[in-house]
Amino acid sequence: MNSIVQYIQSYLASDKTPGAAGNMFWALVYIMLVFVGLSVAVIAMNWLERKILAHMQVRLGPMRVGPHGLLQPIADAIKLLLKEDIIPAEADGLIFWMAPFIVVLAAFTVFVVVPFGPTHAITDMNIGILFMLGVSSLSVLGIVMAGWASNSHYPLIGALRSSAQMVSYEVAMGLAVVSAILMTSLNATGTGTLSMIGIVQAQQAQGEWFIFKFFPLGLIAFFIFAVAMVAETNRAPFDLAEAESELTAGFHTEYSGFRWSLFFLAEYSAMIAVSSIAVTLWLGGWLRPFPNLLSGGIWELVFSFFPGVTFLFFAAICFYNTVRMPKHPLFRIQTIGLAAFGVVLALIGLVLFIPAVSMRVQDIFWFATKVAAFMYLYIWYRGTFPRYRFDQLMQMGWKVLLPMGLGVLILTASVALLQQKLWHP
Amino acid sequence: MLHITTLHYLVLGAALFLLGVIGVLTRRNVVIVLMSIELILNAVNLNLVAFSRLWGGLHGQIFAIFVITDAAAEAAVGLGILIAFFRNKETVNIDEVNLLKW
Amino acid sequence: MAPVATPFFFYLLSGIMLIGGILVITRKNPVHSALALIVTLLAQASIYLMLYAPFVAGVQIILYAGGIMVLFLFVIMLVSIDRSIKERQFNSQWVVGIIAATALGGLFIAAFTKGDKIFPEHVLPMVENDNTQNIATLLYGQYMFAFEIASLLLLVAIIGAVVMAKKRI
Amino acid sequence: MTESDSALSHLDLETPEKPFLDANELVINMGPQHPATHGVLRVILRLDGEKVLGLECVIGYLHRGVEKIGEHRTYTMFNPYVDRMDYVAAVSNGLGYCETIEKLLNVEAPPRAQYVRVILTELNRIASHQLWLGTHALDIGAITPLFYTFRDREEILKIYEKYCGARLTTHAFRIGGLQYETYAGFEQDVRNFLNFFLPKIDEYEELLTTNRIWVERTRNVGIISGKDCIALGVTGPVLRASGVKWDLRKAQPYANYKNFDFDIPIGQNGDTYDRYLVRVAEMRQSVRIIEQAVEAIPEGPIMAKVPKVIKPAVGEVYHSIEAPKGELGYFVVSDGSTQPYRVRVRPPSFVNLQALDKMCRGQLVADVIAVIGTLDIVLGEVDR
Amino acid sequence: MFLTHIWLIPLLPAVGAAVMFFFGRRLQKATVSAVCVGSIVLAFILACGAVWQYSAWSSTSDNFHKPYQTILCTWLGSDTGHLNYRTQDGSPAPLQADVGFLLDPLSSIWLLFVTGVGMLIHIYSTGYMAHEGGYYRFFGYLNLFMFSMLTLILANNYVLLFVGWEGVGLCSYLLIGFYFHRKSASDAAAKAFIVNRIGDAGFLLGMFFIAWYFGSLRFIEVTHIAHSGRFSIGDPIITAATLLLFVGACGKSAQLPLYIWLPDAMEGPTPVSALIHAATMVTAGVYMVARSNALFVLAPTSMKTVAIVGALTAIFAASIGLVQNDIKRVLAYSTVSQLGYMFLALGVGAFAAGVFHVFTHAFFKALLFLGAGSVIHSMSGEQDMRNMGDLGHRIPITHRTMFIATLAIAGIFPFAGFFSKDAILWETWSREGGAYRFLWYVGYATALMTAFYMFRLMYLTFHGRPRMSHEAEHHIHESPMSMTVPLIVLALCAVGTGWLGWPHSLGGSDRFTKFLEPVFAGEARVLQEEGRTSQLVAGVEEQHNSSTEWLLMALSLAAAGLGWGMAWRSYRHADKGYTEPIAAAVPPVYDVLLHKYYVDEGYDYVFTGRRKLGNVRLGVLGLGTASAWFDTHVVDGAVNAAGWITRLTGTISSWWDKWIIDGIGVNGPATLARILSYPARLFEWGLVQWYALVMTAGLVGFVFYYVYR
Amino acid sequence: MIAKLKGSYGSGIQALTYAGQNYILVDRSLIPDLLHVLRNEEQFDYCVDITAVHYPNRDKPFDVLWVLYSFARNERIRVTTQISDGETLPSSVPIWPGANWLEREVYDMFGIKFDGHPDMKRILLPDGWKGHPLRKDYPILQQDTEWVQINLGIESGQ
Repeated sequence: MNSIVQYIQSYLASDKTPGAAGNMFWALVYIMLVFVGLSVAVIAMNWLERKILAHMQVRLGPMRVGPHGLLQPIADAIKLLLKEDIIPAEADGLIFWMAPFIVVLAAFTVFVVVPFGPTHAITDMNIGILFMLGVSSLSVLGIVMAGWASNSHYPLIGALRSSAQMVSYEVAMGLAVVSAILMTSLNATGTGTLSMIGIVQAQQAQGEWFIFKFFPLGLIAFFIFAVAMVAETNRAPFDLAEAESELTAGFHTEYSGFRWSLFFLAEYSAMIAVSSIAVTLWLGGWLRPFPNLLSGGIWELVFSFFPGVTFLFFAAICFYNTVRMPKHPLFRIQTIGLAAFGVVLALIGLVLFIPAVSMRVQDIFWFATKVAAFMYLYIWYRGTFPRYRFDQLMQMGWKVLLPMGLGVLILTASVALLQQKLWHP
Repeated sequence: MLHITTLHYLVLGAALFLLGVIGVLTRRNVVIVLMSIELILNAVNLNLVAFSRLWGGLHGQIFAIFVITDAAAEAAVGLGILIAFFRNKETVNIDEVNLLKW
Repeated sequence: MAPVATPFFFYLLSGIMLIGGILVITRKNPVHSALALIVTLLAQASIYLMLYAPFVAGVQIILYAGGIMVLFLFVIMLVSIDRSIKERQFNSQWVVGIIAATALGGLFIAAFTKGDKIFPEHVLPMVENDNTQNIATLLYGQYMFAFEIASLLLLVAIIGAVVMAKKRI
Repeated sequence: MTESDSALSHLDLETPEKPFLDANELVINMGPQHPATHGVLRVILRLDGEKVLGLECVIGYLHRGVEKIGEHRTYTMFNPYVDRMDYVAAVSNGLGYCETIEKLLNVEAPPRAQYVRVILTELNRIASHQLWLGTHALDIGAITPLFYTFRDREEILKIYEKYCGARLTTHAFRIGGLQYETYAGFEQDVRNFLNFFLPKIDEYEELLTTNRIWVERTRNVGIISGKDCIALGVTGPVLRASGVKWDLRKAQPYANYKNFDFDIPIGQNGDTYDRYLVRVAEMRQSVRIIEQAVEAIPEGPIMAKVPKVIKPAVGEVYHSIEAPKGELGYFVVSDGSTQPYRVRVRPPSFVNLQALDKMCRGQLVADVIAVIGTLDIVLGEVDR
Repeated sequence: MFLTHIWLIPLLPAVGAAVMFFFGRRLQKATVSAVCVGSIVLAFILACGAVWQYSAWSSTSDNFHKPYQTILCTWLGSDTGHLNYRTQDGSPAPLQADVGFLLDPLSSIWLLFVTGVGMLIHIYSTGYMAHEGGYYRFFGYLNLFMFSMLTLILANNYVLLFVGWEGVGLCSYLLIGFYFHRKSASDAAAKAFIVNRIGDAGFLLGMFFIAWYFGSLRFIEVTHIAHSGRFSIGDPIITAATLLLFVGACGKSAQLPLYIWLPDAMEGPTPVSALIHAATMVTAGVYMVARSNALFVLAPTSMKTVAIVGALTAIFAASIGLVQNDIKRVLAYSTVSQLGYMFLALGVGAFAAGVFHVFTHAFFKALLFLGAGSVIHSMSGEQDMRNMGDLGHRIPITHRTMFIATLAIAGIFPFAGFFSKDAILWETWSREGGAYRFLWYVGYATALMTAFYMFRLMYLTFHGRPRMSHEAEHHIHESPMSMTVPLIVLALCAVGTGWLGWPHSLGGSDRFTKFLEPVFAGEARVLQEEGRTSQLVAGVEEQHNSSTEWLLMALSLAAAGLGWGMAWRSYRHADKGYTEPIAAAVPPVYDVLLHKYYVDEGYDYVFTGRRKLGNVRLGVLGLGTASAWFDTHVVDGAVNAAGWITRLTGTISSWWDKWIIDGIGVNGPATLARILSYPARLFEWGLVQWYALVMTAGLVGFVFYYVYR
Repeated sequence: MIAKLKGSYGSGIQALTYAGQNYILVDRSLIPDLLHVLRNEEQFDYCVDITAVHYPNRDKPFDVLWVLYSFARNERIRVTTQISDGETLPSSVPIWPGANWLEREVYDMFGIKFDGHPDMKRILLPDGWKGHPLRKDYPILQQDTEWVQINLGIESGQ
């Protein structure tokens, strides 16, 4: 018994991720945490997307289920789970059944190496970024399988389109990633790293986020990645595989109920995954703003207040809206619910003010904040942009982003080389 | 349990190799024949990496990477031929590949 | 990440690989074959990890599972496979083929039993953390020429594939 | 003969290239039920991969025999029917019909009625263009403009509702003038709308005009030259976007359009983008006209002296107006009875739709949707 | 600062070119001009700074007269020596080619005039090309050319020099073919490219010889080894190497017999002709030979070859130039002729004099071309001198500046050409005790011809009666400022640059030769040794026999005057349908000259085979015809014969089958035949997998052999 | 213009005016020539409409009319001709491509055929429909019950 407790505690003393420390227990706990957190994030994202998009389009969005539609995603989830799971008669049953799981698996496995903090990752691989790119590219398989197994024209065309799109944009994406990896090697030993944690630490050591490195090279690489990642996740304005006026819903046209919701889950977690890569590679991962410039005890303290303040801010919004609720018996339950939600948020915020908690959670907070910014961008794109045509999309990938990526890679390499050879021989 | 030695990997590689050989020799579907060739290449890769582990060098892994590169090239060209073939013959049976030119 | 429970994982993975391999060569539907092959490849990637070759494992996943097999699936979908599924799956000489393969297998076993002694008992320790760097150093140093030739090969393959697959150039 | 041949030679579409080895020329049906065909239009596409080799429109799914009905109703009774043709621009249809019959009767509506007619018709033009803009943008994938335009169109419909009780099929005009006097505050409502609406046009333009993706999706898509437009009888904004400065309001002024000062916006390339720009500019011009009309609206009677039973003398009249979609013409034959002997409607959408084949050849499938959207057809009017 | 960052000088135009190629299409013309011209102006400033610093640096006692070398990195081969080869003495040497830059007096001179003249021509081009399409493309190519040229002259080894060498060749090709929609232009571009390739092959071979023989390709090391005295004079390997290098120089600098591309290169825009085909690129050959002077002095045979080829080229081209009618072609032949002069100087060992002529020639020839461009500009594209005349007062600036240049090239005192040309002639006369004196006569005759055709050009263009059509006459106008200002600057240079080499005999100090002394010091020593060994009167040039030199000067002045006079007499009043004096005197000679000695036609007959000689095609195409003939007659004959034999056998076997087999057996023979044919069938079954099965069987056998060996 | 046309075609042309609108009544035999002349010489380059009117009691029961417009002159003209049942007219598609659907509609509604039309078939009504609805002898409540039963599988569409 004692030894089990010791085993559990042994990790807490170490300064590693559970995977690196080889601690199975904590690894499992982290996996559960990530899985649950991700599901919650997807649900929240679903609600946020509807609300934000609606407000962009001068309407209200869901308002009925729960206060301000807060329970809408849960209601939707229940509806989807209870729906009949239709497998078309002519479909290839096994593959049709498997395809959504592969997509979900690929989207979730990626999070094994995502570093939410220096120790807050399931594990740290020395080929971390390679692993992420590789595993996320496996979701193409699921899409192709789904499209093919439906045995129908629209899904097949949709699958071919979206997989062609993903494969083509992967190239530009890879080039952008390589140019960021190159930047990690700018240290005394001249050796870079592929490890996700190592990349963030390199940014810490060099004292700047890679987006500002070799201005504007880092920015351009980031831009390429940011475009490619939207295309990679089949989101607007590159969503023509799914919502082109002529293709109904693309590869998941024939899916319904639970299996459809798996695709939905996979799409949103893939969005979070690629955003995490972008944050890790260019935006300093878990690092808080200006860790080098505004260092010192005071600043540490000030920044450690941020998570709590944010949650209190959300709670305040809840309370404000509670007050604004119509005073009518029909709305009583909703008013109470909103107030309760606000209280929960406020409590979380208060807990976050405890120094021990806030110090441990701060990294995750900053990481999540940056990812959330990307999520907002995704929604914003959807509200703003018309859709590209397929040939224009391919043209963009192969004729714009790929050459740009190559150019940035070459320039980054030469600048790095020049920096080493000429100014610091 | 037994300690896993290099020989284990080699036996596994040999088994995969034989599966690939059987596939190449017996199947009629060109696509599956091409996939069997991939199996053979992978068996070889397994051996290379196992030997690389055995001798402690990295040359075996490098060879494996080159083999993967070649596999990519082979797959691309092979499937290109397959598409051209299918377009002309409307079939993917290897028995029908009996002309040098069409 | 030192490998844990090596024998267990080895037998598990090799079992998956062998079953996958058998499925590849026996399935009627090429899509199923391709999926079995993907499973095999992924299991093999894990075996690479056990052999301290993480970079090769990564390349295996990205290139094989993510690239080549997608290409395969694409092509399978482009060529209609309905006809070939209904036809005879094995050619006329399949008995001879299996006999030849079995003979080869027997000889392999003979070779292994005869040559068992030539392998050193203790494998050399490897440092995993430098793997990618070391491979890079070798690849861009000693194997530079081969690397360039490989890139040329890929270029030629691309052009060839495009020329063959395109309807009109 | 030879000269007319040369005038048409540019329309003889080159025979499609012969496919190589395999004849994989694909024929697919778009419609009659499809999200992007604006109703029940069925388009049979002949494709080579994604390239359109040619297409054929199949119409008539909404045919209600309006012209036949007209022969069995009195002149007055037929008036509401015309609203049902182009149901998004019902007021324009009514104006055309009333003016035709007035011409047949040789009466003229009093000035106050003329002014109100112009205000309502131009409001209707704005509403029609708004609806077009929203759905066109939705076809191309921009979902937000749809909500914006519907929000603003609502204001116009409110004015209609207040004026005559109906929002869409208004039946606002009568032969010889108007039935209703304007309600109190009508002018103020219109002015309020104009003040509200002008910045909204800028808002639409901000969303689309310089949007790179929008420009890429629409520029050089569905190009048609002015010469082809004239040869095919295409009118309205499509013709003007191809560079022909022709607008019936200026060319052969009807109602009292000659009293107003406005410009005819034209485009250069005749592509989808130009048509978008032209329509947006037309909205601004409409605002200009309404501003002048509201300021100058006179007092006076709203009905001319028209007999209770309308029985025109034997004769025939063709009269056309510039509807939001193009030239809307009515040809009415009277045999001296209370019912028209023959009513012929020359619908702009019907004639414009002929140009679809010309505009789509050589483009991609996704462009067909953009082109159908940019033609601004209403199937109720095409099929009648 | 300037010296350490010398790599910036070629980099600037490269950046300009890169900007043009990637973004040029979208840029405004003004931006294009600003970027391209700006980069060259910056390069010129940097070049001036570098040379100024170098002169300070090399006069310090530590580095006295040393070349300045800076090596950035090694781009071919590496320090670990993957690309090893064995030198002639059997020791392994790494093949190293660095990105390294070398600055010494020789490259300084080139650096200065290349950037200077280049800058002026860039400015000129902004005016000249203002209304042409492909503006950004033109400037991109020009900048790329500047980059290549600067790489060429700043390279510290032969390989990098070769990179620049090929780069300028490429740019020359691109710029000649600038109007690529014109067939003649693209043909001319291809011609220039192909002819240059012939020379480059020689250059490459020569480079290999040097690498093999000296074990290094760096100039400093090669020169050092050559000076070390390890090699005897007339060493056959060095002779071969230098001859091969000279073949390369012939191609690039348009010497006999590879000169044919240069006149055709006039199809390019005129600023290009001025920059590339007159002032800079064509002197690359001269630069290379001068740079290899340490090798050349070890090979007297090569020196003689250089001198003779140079002299022949000079008179040959000059004689063609006498009768050409296209204003740019006259200048082109004049360029070839002047390049011949330079090689003559190099060949007789007067390296400094040759380089001096390169220097002065760059200015006045660039001026002439730009003037010609201005004339063409004002004539709205007309190039034929027969349709000009009386332009003198209509475009006065062009006229005056061109007149100065003409005086310079004709060798009138005190213009630049006089000094450089006289230096060459004097050295030819006096070197090695007059061993080359016969070439002096050639050079002298050339000087006479030069004066004649240049003044012929002047009179036909600017004087006489107007011969152009009326509307053309109406349009004549002076060029814009951006074109005339460079003309004026160049005119000043055409007057002044000669004074740098004011000879001792006229009381000057010949600073130019002194400046170059460090480069050619070794050369002088070897020559002296050679002179001693060959028992000739050593040190003739030391004595400076002033009276002889004055006499020679007077003679050449007289020749120039004579040429002027003749031109004045013949063309002063040239009106429509004027007669050429040569045509009037000896029509056959005129004919031959007008057709450029039929050399192009000859090449077409002999090498390319585009024209048939009687019934036979020679050259490359001839080879094709011949092999086609061989194929139809010999190979197909053999095939047909085999077919005939097969048919014969078939007939026999069918006869056998019919009469013997069927006659003897009934069922047996058929079975027998099938059994007998089975082994053969095994190899051509048609089933792909059968082949794989055979391979597997082979593998089984292979493993079996190794297991149970 | 009318005078000129009358000069060249004589009595076949009658110029009429009603309610300020000009139209000409033309003999059937002059139609092919006249349309060419109007398009090529008089610059009526825009064919606004083609339609017909049925007068069942007349000798030649159909009026067919072309409404033309000239951009150069900003002028409209109507050309009317009378034909009997079963008589055909030359197609004006070679003159105005835009006449294509208009002529098809006239055929659909009146049963008047146009010679040389590239694709003479029904346009608004389904292909197998019987009868031409805008003729006066086609009652307003009539429908092709047979067609409806075969194609829609219902008894009646009304």
